Amino acid sequence: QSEEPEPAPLADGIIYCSEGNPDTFNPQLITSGTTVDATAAQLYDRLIDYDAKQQKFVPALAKRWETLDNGTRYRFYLREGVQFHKTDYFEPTRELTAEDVQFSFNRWLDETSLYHHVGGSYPFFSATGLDQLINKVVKIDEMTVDIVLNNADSSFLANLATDFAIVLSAEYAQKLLVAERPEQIDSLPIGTGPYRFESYRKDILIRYSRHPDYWREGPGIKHLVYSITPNANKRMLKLVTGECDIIPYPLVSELKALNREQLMVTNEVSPNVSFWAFNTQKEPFDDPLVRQALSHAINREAIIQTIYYGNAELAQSILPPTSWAYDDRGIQYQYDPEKARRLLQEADHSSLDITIWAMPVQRVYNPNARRMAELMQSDLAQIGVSARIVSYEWNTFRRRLSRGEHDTVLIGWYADNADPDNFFRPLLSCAAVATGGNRANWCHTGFDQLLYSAIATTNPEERKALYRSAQHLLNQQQPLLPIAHSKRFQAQQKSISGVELPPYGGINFRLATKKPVQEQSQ
Amino acid sequence: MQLLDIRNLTVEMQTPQGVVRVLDKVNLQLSEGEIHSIVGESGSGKSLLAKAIVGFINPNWQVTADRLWWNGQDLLAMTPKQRRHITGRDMAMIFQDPNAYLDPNSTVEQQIIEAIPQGDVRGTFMRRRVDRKTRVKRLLHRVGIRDHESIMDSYPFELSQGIAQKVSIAIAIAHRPRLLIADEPTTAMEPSTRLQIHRLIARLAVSQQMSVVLISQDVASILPETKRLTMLYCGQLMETGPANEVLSEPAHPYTDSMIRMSLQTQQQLPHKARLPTLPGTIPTLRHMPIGCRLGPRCPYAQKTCVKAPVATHERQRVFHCHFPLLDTTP
Amino acid sequence: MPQINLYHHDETPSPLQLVWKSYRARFLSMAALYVLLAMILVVILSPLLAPFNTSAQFSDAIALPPSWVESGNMKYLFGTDDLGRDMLSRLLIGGLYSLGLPILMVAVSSLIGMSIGALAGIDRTIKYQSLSRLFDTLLSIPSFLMALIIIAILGTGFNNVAFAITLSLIPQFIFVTRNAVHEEWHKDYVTASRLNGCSKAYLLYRVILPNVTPTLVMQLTVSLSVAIMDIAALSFLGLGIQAPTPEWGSMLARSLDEVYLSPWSMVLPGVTLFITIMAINIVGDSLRRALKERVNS
Amino acid sequence: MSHLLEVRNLGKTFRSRKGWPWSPKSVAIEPLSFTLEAGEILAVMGETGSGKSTLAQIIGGVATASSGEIWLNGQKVHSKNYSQLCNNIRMIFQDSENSLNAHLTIGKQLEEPLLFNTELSPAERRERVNLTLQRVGMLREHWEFYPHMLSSGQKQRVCIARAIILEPQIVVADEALVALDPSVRAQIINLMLDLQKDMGISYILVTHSPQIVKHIADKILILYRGKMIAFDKTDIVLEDTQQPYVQQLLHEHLKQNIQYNSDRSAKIAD
Amino acid sequence: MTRYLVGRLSVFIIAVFLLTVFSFSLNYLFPGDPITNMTGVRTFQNNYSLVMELRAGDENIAAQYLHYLRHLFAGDWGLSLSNSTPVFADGLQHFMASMELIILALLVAVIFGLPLGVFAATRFRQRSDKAVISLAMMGYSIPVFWLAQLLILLFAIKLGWFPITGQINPLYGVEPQTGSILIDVFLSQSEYKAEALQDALNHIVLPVLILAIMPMMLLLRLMRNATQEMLQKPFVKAARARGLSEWRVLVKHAIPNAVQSVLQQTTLLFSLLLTNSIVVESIFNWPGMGNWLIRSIFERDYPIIQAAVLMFAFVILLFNLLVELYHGWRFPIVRHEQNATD
Ligand SMILES: Nc1ncnc2c1ncn2[C@@H]1O[C@H](COP(=O)(O)OP(=O)(O)OP(=O)(O)O)[C@@H](O)[C@H]1O
Ligand SMILES: Nc1ncnc2c1ncn2[C@@H]1O[C@H](COP(=O)(O)OP(=O)(O)OP(=O)(O)O)[C@@H](O)[C@H]1O
Ligand SMILES: [Mg+2]
Ligand SMILES: [Mg+2]
Repeated sequence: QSEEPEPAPLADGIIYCSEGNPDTFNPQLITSGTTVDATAAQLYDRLIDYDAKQQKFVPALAKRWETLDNGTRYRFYLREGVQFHKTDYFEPTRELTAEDVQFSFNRWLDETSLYHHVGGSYPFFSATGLDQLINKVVKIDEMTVDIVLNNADSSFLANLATDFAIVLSAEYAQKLLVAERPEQIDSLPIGTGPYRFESYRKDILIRYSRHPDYWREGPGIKHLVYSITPNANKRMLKLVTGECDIIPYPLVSELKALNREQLMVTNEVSPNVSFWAFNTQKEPFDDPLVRQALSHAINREAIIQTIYYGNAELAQSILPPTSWAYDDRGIQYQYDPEKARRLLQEADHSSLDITIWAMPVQRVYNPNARRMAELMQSDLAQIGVSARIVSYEWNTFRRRLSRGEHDTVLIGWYADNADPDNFFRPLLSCAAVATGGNRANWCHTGFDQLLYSAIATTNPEERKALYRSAQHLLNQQQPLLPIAHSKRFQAQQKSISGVELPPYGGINFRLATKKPVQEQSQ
Repeated sequence: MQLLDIRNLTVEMQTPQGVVRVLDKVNLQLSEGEIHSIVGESGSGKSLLAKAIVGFINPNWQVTADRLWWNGQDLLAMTPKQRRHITGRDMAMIFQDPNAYLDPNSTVEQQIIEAIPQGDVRGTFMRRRVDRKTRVKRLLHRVGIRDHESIMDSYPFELSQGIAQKVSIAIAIAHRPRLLIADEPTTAMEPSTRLQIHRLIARLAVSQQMSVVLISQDVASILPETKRLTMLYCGQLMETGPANEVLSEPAHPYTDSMIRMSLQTQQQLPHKARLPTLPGTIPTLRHMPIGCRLGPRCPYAQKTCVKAPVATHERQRVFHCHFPLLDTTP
Repeated sequence: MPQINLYHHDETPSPLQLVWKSYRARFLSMAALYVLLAMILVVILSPLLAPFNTSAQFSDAIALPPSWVESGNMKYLFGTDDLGRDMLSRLLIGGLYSLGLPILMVAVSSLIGMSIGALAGIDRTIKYQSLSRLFDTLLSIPSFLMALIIIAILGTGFNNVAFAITLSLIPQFIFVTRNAVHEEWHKDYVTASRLNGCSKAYLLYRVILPNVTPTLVMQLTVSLSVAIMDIAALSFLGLGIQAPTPEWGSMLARSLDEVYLSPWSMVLPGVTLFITIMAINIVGDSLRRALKERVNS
Repeated sequence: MSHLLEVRNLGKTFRSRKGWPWSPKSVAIEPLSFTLEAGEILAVMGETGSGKSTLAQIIGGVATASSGEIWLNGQKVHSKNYSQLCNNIRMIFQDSENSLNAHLTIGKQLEEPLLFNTELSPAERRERVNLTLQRVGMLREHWEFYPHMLSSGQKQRVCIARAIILEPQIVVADEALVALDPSVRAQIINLMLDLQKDMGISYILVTHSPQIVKHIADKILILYRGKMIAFDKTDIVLEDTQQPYVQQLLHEHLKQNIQYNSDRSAKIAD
Repeated sequence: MTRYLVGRLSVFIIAVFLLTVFSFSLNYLFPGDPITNMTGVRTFQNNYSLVMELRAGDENIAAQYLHYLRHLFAGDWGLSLSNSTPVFADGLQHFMASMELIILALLVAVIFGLPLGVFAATRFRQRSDKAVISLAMMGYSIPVFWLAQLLILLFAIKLGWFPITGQINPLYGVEPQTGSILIDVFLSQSEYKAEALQDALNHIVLPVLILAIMPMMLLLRLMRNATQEMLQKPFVKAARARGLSEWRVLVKHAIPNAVQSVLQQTTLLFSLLLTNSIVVESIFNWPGMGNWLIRSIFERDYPIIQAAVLMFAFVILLFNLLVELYHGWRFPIVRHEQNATD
């Protein structure tokens, strides 16, 4: 049926059916994967990038950098001729300079910065402690910046290469200040990335077009559209009917059953974990015995089979087995309803009424949280715990979650960078309780101690030992039950190429191209 | 030649209780320009007879007749289409409740125009329109409506019963039919309106050279100009003959009691005296007596009445009775 | 009745019996009625009939097709869903929510609506034409929208949904009852009874009620099918009865994710819903037809 | 001595359209007065819309008057006092089809007035109903019948039975004879006359037919657009040649006469 | 007619007035702060006090209502709680999108439903009548969301004829101006207008079809019964007796009168259409009022819920008014009957 050549607008554009609305167009403000997918790699660039294939950091906006003062000062030499986006709401008059870098970092770093309070909080930076780590950002000259740290930190560069450490336009910010519309910086974004912003309609689409003056090799298409499709089934159907070119979190088994030859499904190992977090600041989940009991009650093997269709690995720890700091000590918290019941009795709770909050959206780590909750519901019923499933629209869900309204929640995490620290501090540190990233609201000083010592040293063996004991402690306290490490799937039309799936989250359309089907088959 | 000649018309219908003869061997002759009245109480099959003439009988019912001739042509032998054509051209019918028989959602003008034969108006589009309008006016005048302007634009529900009946007469005579069948056109009307309509029909019969079959329940409400009178009871023909003869010298006991029951003819009855009447009620379809259907109510009935009486011809008159009031011995 | 009839040798059926007689004469009407009654019976007995617990998950029988398919298993007559729960049990128990609950809701709302409607029908204070026109106009807002508003106010959840739909059905009952009673009220036979000095209660229950019964029964069938549709649609949209509860609409909604792997999980609830609604609609339609036949004869 | 029924300045106005408080009122009956004595038949005549039904309805208690009073045997009638009304004034409607409840048996319907206006036991009520049924020429078996099984004449008889079961003094009949067949009409007239003879009932008869009026009415009341333009003994009104309207109403139809050989038919026994 | 018109219009105006009272009271019924529900400005935002003053937040309820009314008619319907966009402007687009769908579905329903109903009536109780009428019964009983799913599987997935979501392929770059996609394509500057129009039509087929089926079946049944009834009426028989052809009798007398009686039941038709449009829009991601309402209920976006309800109710009232006016204008007997009854 697609014999005729497609009309031009369809031939040089790609539709990505994303799973939700972005909260904002500035990834500094949020850790949500949806927002990051929609913005970070498309609109912005970072100082450095991480090349997963070569496993090393590569230059981006900074053409090179050097470490000074025993690792407490980093100097970045900026690339010349980097253009900001030219749109109908902003026309840049200059190229990228050190001022832009300084502004971008000070936005989340410096509380006296005029823009600091515009967006609210900066969860990634506070959870990773980057805002504490960096002392100041110094402009050496027009094209050189220094970042001064309070102490040496082995994860600094890794954090700098994440999707969150992006560079904004200081000139645009200045202009908005004058116009008294500073909040517009996050809704009508200006960056240096391969695509520039065109329009956004909530629940419908985001429209990007190619940045014509991009400083490195740009995309082979003119338009990129995020078609917002929260429903997994609908996303799949749209892929089949050709309304989507690429979809995240496909219903893999369904797609295989459909068996369409113009489609392909790619999968990749991805450092992620899904878990069941207990709100430890609430009765009765403040009692480790209860948490252990509930953990024993869940048949995680069944979950892997029915929810992931076997495309995931049972999680023994919050760290995925691929991580060098992984502690492999056999199966923790075996499915054992008897034991669970016993433990519960020990904790003086023979019957419990709890809520399970289940995400309304699919994520890499959990393709269907609500269904998983249903499974767990019946598991829990066997030990006399009655559970009610709670779900809200995704943004509402997270807002309420960070207010700690939940009893327990099914959620997860995927790593932003290769460092094991990324699994611990954003999720379970005391600092993360404040930013809402700590879904268990679990603050354990001993555990925090371990994490900070692990950060402070650069000796891998030492770090490994520290992380092992952290995992051990976690295992005893059980603020959350790790469930699975899933593969990351993506389904797309075969005509699309060049779409990159960085292992540490996000999606990158920088080199995306679309070829007509016939050409390919020749 | 008779315009309409009906011999032994029988209509049978299927009921859950079996086949019922709703019309039992009815005869009717009608010549050009004649006014013929059919009188009978409810359920006697008067409307059915009228419907049989115009051909609007439920197709599931059995209609048989020795003769059903219109102007020498056999109506029963025709295809429905031919029959409809003849009916539409030569006959017209008006009914008891004129409002129900007028389309509630078209104006009087539209409905009359529809009845005017297409062939009558010629010329250009505009001419035809004007022509039609004048014809409508003329028709309204003819049925005695002077205020044609406002009536033409009215809808049926805006008309009083008398006017509505006049309008339906106007529709009926629009194509100059040779036969007008009036099915109880005045039953539910006030006496003064009834009189008007009666006079109108009589006048039209003369001026348009129409034959008229007038159906009524009551001998009191037949036209004085009536030439012939037919009495029906429960689908059977009781008596037929020249109106003045039948009325002044009824041969059939039923005719006789119908006349006596009508107060109009009972001038000499004392004030508040009991009225003469037939005992009992009209039988329902399901419980028709055999033989002469008047049997159970007839004051003269005897055993022989369980057999249907044969027709007795007496000059112009015909009656079906075993014990006629008229002296038939020659 | 030991008396002998002199004139009529037939029985003396009341008008309602006549309606029933003409209803009974049609095969389709009776078939629909039997289907409906069977459905209701099954729903009432469903806790006994259901072979398994609706939340029991059989990990050895995940997404098993119905038993008539080759790979099916007789143990699970209608197959199992993606979590290994028995479809038959879920459909049966789901009937409690999808058919039983609407019946209950219609019962409650009809009781309330009809009482108010009857009172409004005989009350002479609401006699102004424009006022009643106004009510009629406002009542033309569909019940589904009203249910949505109530849910928006109260939030989702089983009780709220049941309450919302019950409440949203009431106006239709008021409307229909009021009009029917009002219409009858002006008929001569009611006037005659009124002149007999009958009490209002007698007028309402003995005189008017039998005459409006068929209209009300028809409205009951209409409301029932609306209630079933509404609750299923709400659940389908995720605003009604929530997922693990085997309501047919929500079963349908969650089955969409595995249409290709286990098509029966989408077909079965849909077909059940379809048959139920159709049976109710046919019953209502046949009733209307029977009524018309009685009036005509 | 007081009259059986005395109507004083009775008037009725309607709002021409309900719902518009400011809309003009239309007068259905202008204030009129008349009297009726026991055993009399009063005929009310007039063209369509002249207010005959309105008058009948007010006297029958269906509608209330806008002005004026009705006195019965020297007592004032209160329009909503049904028990007073029921025992003295009863009404028969034109449409016998609609004035019977299709869903109740004849017996139940006839029992209704007894139930609410007497203290009879069920057996006594039954007896009374049977008696009344027989009185109007029907059988006790009709107790079990539903209205749809009766002919129109029988229905009208049931209506009359319902009207007389409480042995009232006045029966108001609004065009009760129009829809009947000639033979049935004659039967019903006979029935009404018989009842009057037996029970001394007075009738107020609304009718169009001058023949009936002439035959049975003692007094005639003629309405013209809500005004009473004549009220007197029948023969006086008939002789009155002053008012053309009255003449038109009463006489035009009497002209058309049929010569009828009455000797012959003397054979028919009554 | 004037009296009828005035009567209808005044009823309509009063109904709209009551509607605003209702939607005003919703602000108090919804959880949370009434002023926030009205304006979308949260209590902790710094312009809250200003808004409070503007809306007479601390005066009595009547004053608040008057202010509410003024803002309502000025088109200031507050801001969305979830993304602070003006509700009214947004709502207009959703409104138009819905109307496009609903009106097209209505057209389809009328174009197919009425003639089929007439057809069935002329073949009363014959085989073809029975076939049509059982089909109608089935079409009327099928839950719309299930039907939608089945048709999607058939037409979109199996046959690949139609797309399944949205109004148009977003790559055509048609920005919404009115909300109604066909008009928007027409207004757009795109150089691929023809292709875009075709694509938009392709998108609209399936939702319109699904939305139209139930009303169509309803209309079919109503029309069949009404026509059948009319064919029994004396005036139709009289027309036949006059020798008019069956076709003419049908077209001139039976159908107009049947339409008149069908028009009396349009309330049912609209509520069916609107109810189903909510479901269909959600399934097809059609950016209309229904979709908007459902989403806002999920997000507890009270200003939007209120706006959507207001629009829905207004549409129904307006539809009914228009039908009634047409009814009264085309069929004078309607005016007559309604003036006569009390
Ligand atoms: N459509 C019908 N279905 C069943 N029976 C019918 C039908 N039409 C007429 N009949 C029966 O046929 C008989 C004759 O009916 P018809 O209408 O001719 O009587 P009529 O003399 O015109 O009575 P009326 O004075 O009441 O008009 C009646 O007994 C009637 O019950
Ligand atoms: N309910 C009512 N509302 C308004 N006007 C009414 C009402 N009832 C009667 N009228 C008016 O009162 C007048 C008298 O009506 P009524 O019914 O008494 O006339 P009638 O003499 O019985 O006429 P008919 O001979 O047609 O029965 C008429 O003009 C009528 O329009
Ligand atoms: Mg007749
Ligand atoms: Mg009257």
